Amino acid sequence: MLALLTLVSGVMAVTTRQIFRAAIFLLFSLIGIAGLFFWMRYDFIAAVQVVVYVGGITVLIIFSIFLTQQAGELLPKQKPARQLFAGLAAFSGFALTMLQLLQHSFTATRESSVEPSVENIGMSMLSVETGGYALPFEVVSILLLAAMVGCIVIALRSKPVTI
Amino acid sequence: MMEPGLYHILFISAALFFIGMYGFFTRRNLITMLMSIELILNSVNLNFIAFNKYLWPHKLDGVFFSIFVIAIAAAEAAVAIAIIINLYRSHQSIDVETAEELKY
Amino acid sequence: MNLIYLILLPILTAAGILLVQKPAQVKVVALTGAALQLLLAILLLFAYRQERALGNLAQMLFELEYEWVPGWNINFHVGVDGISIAMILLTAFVVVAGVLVSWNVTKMTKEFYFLLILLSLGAYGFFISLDLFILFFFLEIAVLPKYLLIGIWGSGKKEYAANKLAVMLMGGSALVLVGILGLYFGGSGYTFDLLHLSSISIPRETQMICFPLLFIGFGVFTALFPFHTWVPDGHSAAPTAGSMFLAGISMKLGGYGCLRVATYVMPDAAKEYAPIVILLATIAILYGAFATMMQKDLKYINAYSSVSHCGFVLLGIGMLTQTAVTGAVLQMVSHGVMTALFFAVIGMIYERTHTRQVNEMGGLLKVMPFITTVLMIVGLCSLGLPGLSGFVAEMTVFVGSWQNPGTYHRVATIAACMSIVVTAVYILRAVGKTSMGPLPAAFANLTDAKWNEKAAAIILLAGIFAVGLAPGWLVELIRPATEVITDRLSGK
Amino acid sequence: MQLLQSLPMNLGLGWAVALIPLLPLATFVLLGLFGRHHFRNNAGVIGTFSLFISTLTALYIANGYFFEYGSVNGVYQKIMALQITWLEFSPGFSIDMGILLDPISVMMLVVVTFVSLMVHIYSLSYMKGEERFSTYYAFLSLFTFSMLGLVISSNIFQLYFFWELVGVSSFLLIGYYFDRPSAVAAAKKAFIVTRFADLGFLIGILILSFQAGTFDFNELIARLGTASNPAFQSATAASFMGVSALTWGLVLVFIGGAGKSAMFPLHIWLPDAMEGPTPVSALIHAATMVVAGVFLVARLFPVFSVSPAALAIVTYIGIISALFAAVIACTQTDIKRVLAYSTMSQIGFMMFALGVSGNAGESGLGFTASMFHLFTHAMFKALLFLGAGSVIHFIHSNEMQDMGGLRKLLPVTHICFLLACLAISGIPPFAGFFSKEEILLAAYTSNPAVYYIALVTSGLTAFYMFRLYFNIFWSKAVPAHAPLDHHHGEGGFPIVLPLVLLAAGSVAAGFIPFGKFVSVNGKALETELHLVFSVAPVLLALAGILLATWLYKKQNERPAAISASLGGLYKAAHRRFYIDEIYVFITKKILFNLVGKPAAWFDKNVVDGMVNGTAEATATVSEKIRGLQSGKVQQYAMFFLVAVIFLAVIFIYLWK
Amino acid sequence: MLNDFLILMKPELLITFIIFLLLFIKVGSSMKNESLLLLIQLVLLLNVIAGFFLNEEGSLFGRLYRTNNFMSLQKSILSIGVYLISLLFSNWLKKSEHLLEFFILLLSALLGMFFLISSGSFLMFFLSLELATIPIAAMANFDLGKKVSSEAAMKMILSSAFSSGILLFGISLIYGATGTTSFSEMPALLTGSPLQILAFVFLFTAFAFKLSIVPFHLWTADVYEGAPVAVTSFLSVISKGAIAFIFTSTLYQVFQPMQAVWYNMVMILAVATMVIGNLFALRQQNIKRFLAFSSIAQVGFILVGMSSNSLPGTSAVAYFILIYVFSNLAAFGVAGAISQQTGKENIDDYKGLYQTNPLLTWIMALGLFSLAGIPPTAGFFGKLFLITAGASKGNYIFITIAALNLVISLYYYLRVIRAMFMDKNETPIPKIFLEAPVRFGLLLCGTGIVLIGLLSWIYDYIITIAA
Repeated sequence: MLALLTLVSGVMAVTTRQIFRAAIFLLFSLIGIAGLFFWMRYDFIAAVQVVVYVGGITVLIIFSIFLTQQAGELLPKQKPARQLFAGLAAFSGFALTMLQLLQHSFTATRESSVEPSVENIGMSMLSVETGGYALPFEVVSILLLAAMVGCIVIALRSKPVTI
Repeated sequence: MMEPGLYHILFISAALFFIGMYGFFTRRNLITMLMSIELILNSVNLNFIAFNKYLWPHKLDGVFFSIFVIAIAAAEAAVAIAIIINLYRSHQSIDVETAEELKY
Repeated sequence: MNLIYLILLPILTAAGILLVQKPAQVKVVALTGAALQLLLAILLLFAYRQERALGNLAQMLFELEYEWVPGWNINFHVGVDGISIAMILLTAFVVVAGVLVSWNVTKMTKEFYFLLILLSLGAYGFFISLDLFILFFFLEIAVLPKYLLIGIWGSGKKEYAANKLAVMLMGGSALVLVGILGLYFGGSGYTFDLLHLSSISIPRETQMICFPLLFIGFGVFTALFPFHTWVPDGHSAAPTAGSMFLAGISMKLGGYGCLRVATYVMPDAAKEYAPIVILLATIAILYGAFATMMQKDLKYINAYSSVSHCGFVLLGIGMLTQTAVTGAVLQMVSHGVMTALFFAVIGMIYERTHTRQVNEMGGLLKVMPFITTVLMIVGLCSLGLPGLSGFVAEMTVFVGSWQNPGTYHRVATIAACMSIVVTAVYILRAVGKTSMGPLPAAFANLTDAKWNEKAAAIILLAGIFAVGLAPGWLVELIRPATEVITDRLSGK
Repeated sequence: MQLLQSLPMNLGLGWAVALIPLLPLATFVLLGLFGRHHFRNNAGVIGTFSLFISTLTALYIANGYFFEYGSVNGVYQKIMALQITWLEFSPGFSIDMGILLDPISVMMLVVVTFVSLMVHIYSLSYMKGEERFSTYYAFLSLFTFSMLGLVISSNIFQLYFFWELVGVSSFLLIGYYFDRPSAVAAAKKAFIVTRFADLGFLIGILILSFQAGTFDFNELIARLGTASNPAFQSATAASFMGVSALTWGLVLVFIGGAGKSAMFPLHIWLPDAMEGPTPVSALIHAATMVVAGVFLVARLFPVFSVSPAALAIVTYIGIISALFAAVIACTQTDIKRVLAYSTMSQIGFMMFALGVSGNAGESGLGFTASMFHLFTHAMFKALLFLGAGSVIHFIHSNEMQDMGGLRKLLPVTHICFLLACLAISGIPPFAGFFSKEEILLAAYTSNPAVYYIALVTSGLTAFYMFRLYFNIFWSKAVPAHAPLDHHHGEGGFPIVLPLVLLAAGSVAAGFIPFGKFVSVNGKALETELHLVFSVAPVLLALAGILLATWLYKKQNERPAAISASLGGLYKAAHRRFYIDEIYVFITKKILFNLVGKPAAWFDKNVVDGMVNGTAEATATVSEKIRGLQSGKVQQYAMFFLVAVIFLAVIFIYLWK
Repeated sequence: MLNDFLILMKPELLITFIIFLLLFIKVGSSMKNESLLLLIQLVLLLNVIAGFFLNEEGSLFGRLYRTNNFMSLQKSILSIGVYLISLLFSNWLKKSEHLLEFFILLLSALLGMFFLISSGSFLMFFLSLELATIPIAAMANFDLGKKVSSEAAMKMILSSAFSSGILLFGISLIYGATGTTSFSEMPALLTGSPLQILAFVFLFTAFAFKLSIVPFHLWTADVYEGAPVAVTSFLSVISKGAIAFIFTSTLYQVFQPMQAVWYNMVMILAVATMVIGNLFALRQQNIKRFLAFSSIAQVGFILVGMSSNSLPGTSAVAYFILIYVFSNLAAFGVAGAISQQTGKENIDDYKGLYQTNPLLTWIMALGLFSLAGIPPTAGFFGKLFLITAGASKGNYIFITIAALNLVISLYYYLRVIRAMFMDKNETPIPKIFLEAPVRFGLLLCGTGIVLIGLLSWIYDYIITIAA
């Protein structure tokens, strides 16, 4: 069910001609994925997914849609040839990938599993030892900082367009 | 409905990945293209989690990967939207085909 | 005698040119530098002879070897034998003459002379290199200045010609590069050292692959048919000194490379490919000659005739006999001096008449006896008149070629001999049309050569006569070196 | 030779002989470099003087050689008087600059220096006032130097060396009037035609020297002229197209000689060469250079004599040229051209005389005769040309119809010319008679067919010579426009003296017992006159003279009538049997249009086209694929994905 | 521990420090652009100098971060490039309203690249790659008034996000197939199974995208043309260098077991890259676009050297990048100076430049000659070593194609040379006033171009520490 929800909303998100609806479908699709995470018992990830995506990115997108477009306006249609080729390319890519995935016999580890609890995640996130992720954490924070600076410069410009 | 296994999840993620691709190829609105990208990134997340759960549960590599992907996706989306808005200001449109001055 | 001077001197000259400001000073610096080069070359000749007279039988004299890039086993390894010295002398002569002839250049004088000297640097470096890498390095150094010389100071279709020249020559050197790398990796030595490569036996497959690459690569420089088309355009568009350098020195780089690198290092392949080399050389000789016959522009005439004459170089190399190879080297020297002078004279005429079309000229002997006399001497040299260098070289090639008793070789030799007739036809036509016949009224007030032109002509004439009248010293110089090459060919 | 090399005088002799050519060389250098500015007026004197010393030296050497040391036990030796290695190809295989003294070279030394001296003297007056007077003498000296170098060559390549120099000096002298297009054309033609022949010579040299393993004449002859020598055997064994290498070599060498000696069909340059100043024609194109071919064959005669095929070719080419030229000479109206054809004809005589000769004793008569004829011919032909020169000088025209009745105005010239005509016609006791008799005798004994043709030719010779003579000196009255100033007429002493001296030579030279000095093997060859044998040729000659007298002594209609009756033949002969046209056809149509133009076209379009085509193709491709860079970011992404799939498929399935 | 941390991560820490310094300045004071720029230049210079000292080998954070002398050198090369950029574009930077932000972003990207070079797992790799990309995309938009600038930024962010998707998908597959993301554990687990190949292709193409290898290069030219010159040069030189470094080490170390696959892939793509890059460069008019395609072609040559899979290969790549930094920055520096003052960016506008601006012309010529591989400029050596390294596999056809492509590339470099030196122009670009830092930067580039090749110890040094 969740899978179906995810996929169908995904398809709708990329095909619907109303941009606002596309955003909503995207939202559903993302929620579907969060549901899958839940279902796989990765609660924390699911929570992050909901918070960041649903609460952050989708809202951002919707805001920007409001900023740049009148809601309800139909999106321009792409050329059918382009649609056809895009579909073909995507489908053949999909077929190829699935073929390889299905042919591949995955081997699972026999070691005992680690509970993906919030505590575990939090501990390793800030650990500097082997298996710790303090450094990536720092990197990401710098990245977010840089992104912020960039956004501020770009989006908050005051000069009018000259060219 | 039978118990979904690894391959089912992989099917979903691969499908989502290429749906995102299709969207990226065909949508002319920059924001919807960005949305397609989000789909792609999500499918990757799904992959990581699935692999982590079904194959390599002894470490949390996949989990962390997806956490960071989400973070990156946010940063990327933020910058992209800033750029798009800026583009909108200069071009008065966010149709990708209005911004094709640079070519050949 | 330290060979570094040969490299240092042009560098210092070039630096000097860059430092001074006024065109007059530039000229003086350049001339001094060039004269010193000539002096140095002559000193080198004597030092070499003395060393040999003292019984130093090493293959290369005055060797120097410094490590340059140990990572690739690249060494700055230089040394000279008779062939190199002959080439160095040739270069020195042409450089002095080139500097003198360009005395009237007013546009960007400084840059002009800078490039000229840079070219000479490339040539000297090339001729003394015993390491394929630095050989290649200098080879390429000698290409680009030509492009600029033609493009900036040239005339006619200069941009087209400059492009064509640069691209074709660089194409040639690209092949050379691949060939050299093939030798490096396939020669079972991981070395660029020429002497080392020539002392080991290189696997046959490597030879079969690398020889064509190197031979064609160098062949482009020396107008190997059908890669000669840069020659006419390049020469005709170049400024006088540019043409002189191009034909006098640059084309010799190729011949030298074909001999020293391709043939010497890879004797098996040289033998295997000899028929093809001979075929192409013969075609070049005859075809160049016939094509010359139809040209109307003096520079084109000399350019195509250069194709023909350089064919002799390749023919001599392809014949693989000692005499023929000696002849090839002689022909390089001879053609170098001769063609440089030819271009110098053409330049002088052009400066006065402002045309190079033979049909528009006539009777110039009356107004400029000196220039036309030199033209005539050069023409005669070109058609192989005894007493002038061309004769010595061509005859040596012929005699040497004939020593190769295969029927195929014989036929090729005879065909090559036939060019002496065609050469006579076009040379006499050119000389006859320009200097003889009635003098057009427009040219009645032209003046004869000035001091710098006379000096340039006399220097080169001295070279022509020195080889033509007394070839002994030159042959004595060259032969031991070619012997080494042919000994390797015959497996001794 | 061995003996003489041990003599202490040998070295001195060598340099003494060397002085003969070197003096003119020095003159050339001096006049060539400084003549224009410093010796404008006295160039002639300098040149003449230096040549005078050369001539004296030559005579001294000849005297010494023939009468003192040359003969050892009745055999004239080949003396290698000097040998300097000039260009060494490989050890023992070198071009040497040497001096080889033997009867023919000594004889040639005398002939060349003497005739050249005469011409030098003659030119003092004849060329006076020319703007490029000093240049003229410089060239003349250059020529003399080259010719002398040629005859004393000890080495076949040395001979080739001077051979080419001779060609160039000839070119320079023919083109002396460089502002006259016809002169330039003639000079070029002379050079190119002989150059073409030299190609044969060069290849011949390559063949012979390769087979013999040497360039040295003595060695070469010893190796290839002896049947037992391995070199000879390999040279005859090796064959190409069924002909032995030796014969090929000889024939090719002969082609070289034929070119320089204007043998059929390489003669076409000679008539045109008359564009040069007349004294030059006398020297180069009558007396000396043109016999170089004969000299060459004579020099290599021992080798020629072992190849019957080569000798046969020499014979037939010689006789054909003799007859052919004689016929043409009958119809020409330019007096110098008549003389030119006559020269060709006479050289034909010398050639076939060599061809019919054998290698020893009596059979070597042809050789001696040929050389003898060369010697006498030099005298009277030079005389004829110089005479013609003074006529032309007087009349300022070369054409017969402008002349006539000049015997009164130019008495000395007239007498000398007449003597020369008699000599060339073979009327006893003039020089030509003796030499020609010997030739005919040699032909008669070996090849009757040749003999008869030769006989006819000698009759024709007499006819056309007297046709010339009468047309100049009798025929019409004095031409109206001729300058009647007697003082101008004969020119000065410098003109008269050579005429008289040469006339004396033409009269007396026949009495030299030539066979004693010059023979094929160095031994004296007794020649005697067979009076009975002489009757036929002399009678024929007289008949020719009479016919000419009848036709041309007084101006009348008969010649025209006869030429009209001969119709096509006359016209063909007058047009020199269209040989020139054939050449023009071959060179212009075939060489230029069928080879040169296509070559140039090929170069411009195909080879160059390939290069430009590559450039253009690159540009076109680059233009064509610009659509790849469409500016559409979605398309970029699609390319991306397609490339990914593509690569994946390749590397997963195809390329393992 | 802390000591280790400070020394091993010295380059990164320095950059972070500078970033924070700039942030504080931004927040706390209002310095003028001139003095600020001077300060930045000084700090960057110090950074360059510091890069040559106290380099040690080791790893941190459970092998997520590793470093050694060679990596330090690579970082130094990038630092040099950044310092040169700060000099060369002084003219433009001074007038920029967002000088500080520019440098914050620039240095963040640089920091990303440092981490990229030092990354020890795919996670770090991915994160630092993004850190090295996203700020540049933002910077591409810094010509705020220009339409093309935002278009370029848009193309860059979208394409790179797309390629990130592909990269991530590839990583996820590899992770699925091997169970690890760590570089050190990976090689033992690679078997070359089809799925791994597929994953590798995904990964590889993401690299190819960043390195603008044909056919993943399509964004390059557009972005280069649209972005401000300073950004373009950063993108084309520094970013490319960093990616080339990590690409090489990834291929050589992580994917060593799949050598056969990637050799062929590299070969095909090298040929395609050289050919297509050259063909497009042939017909460009805009100098930035021209340089974009030329740099694509250069990447083809880098791939040639990379294909050797040997120590000479790595060192040749590093050496080439060093040279490339100088050569390409020289060209961009000149182009930037001209574009800044006159707005002219077309090659035709450069006609007759030599008459008015000899210094600029010579520097440009040196840069182009070096790019074309003409001796005695350093580019000659760089190219030659790359090709030599590539030739070690004995694949003559491949090497011949590479060598011939050198010729084609020469052809279009000569076009610019021709325009500057030979063509006449009624209205040539007027004499351009160069600020002292620009002049200094250009001279530095010129000197580097001449000396790096001739001083053979540089290459030796590289090869020793790469070992």
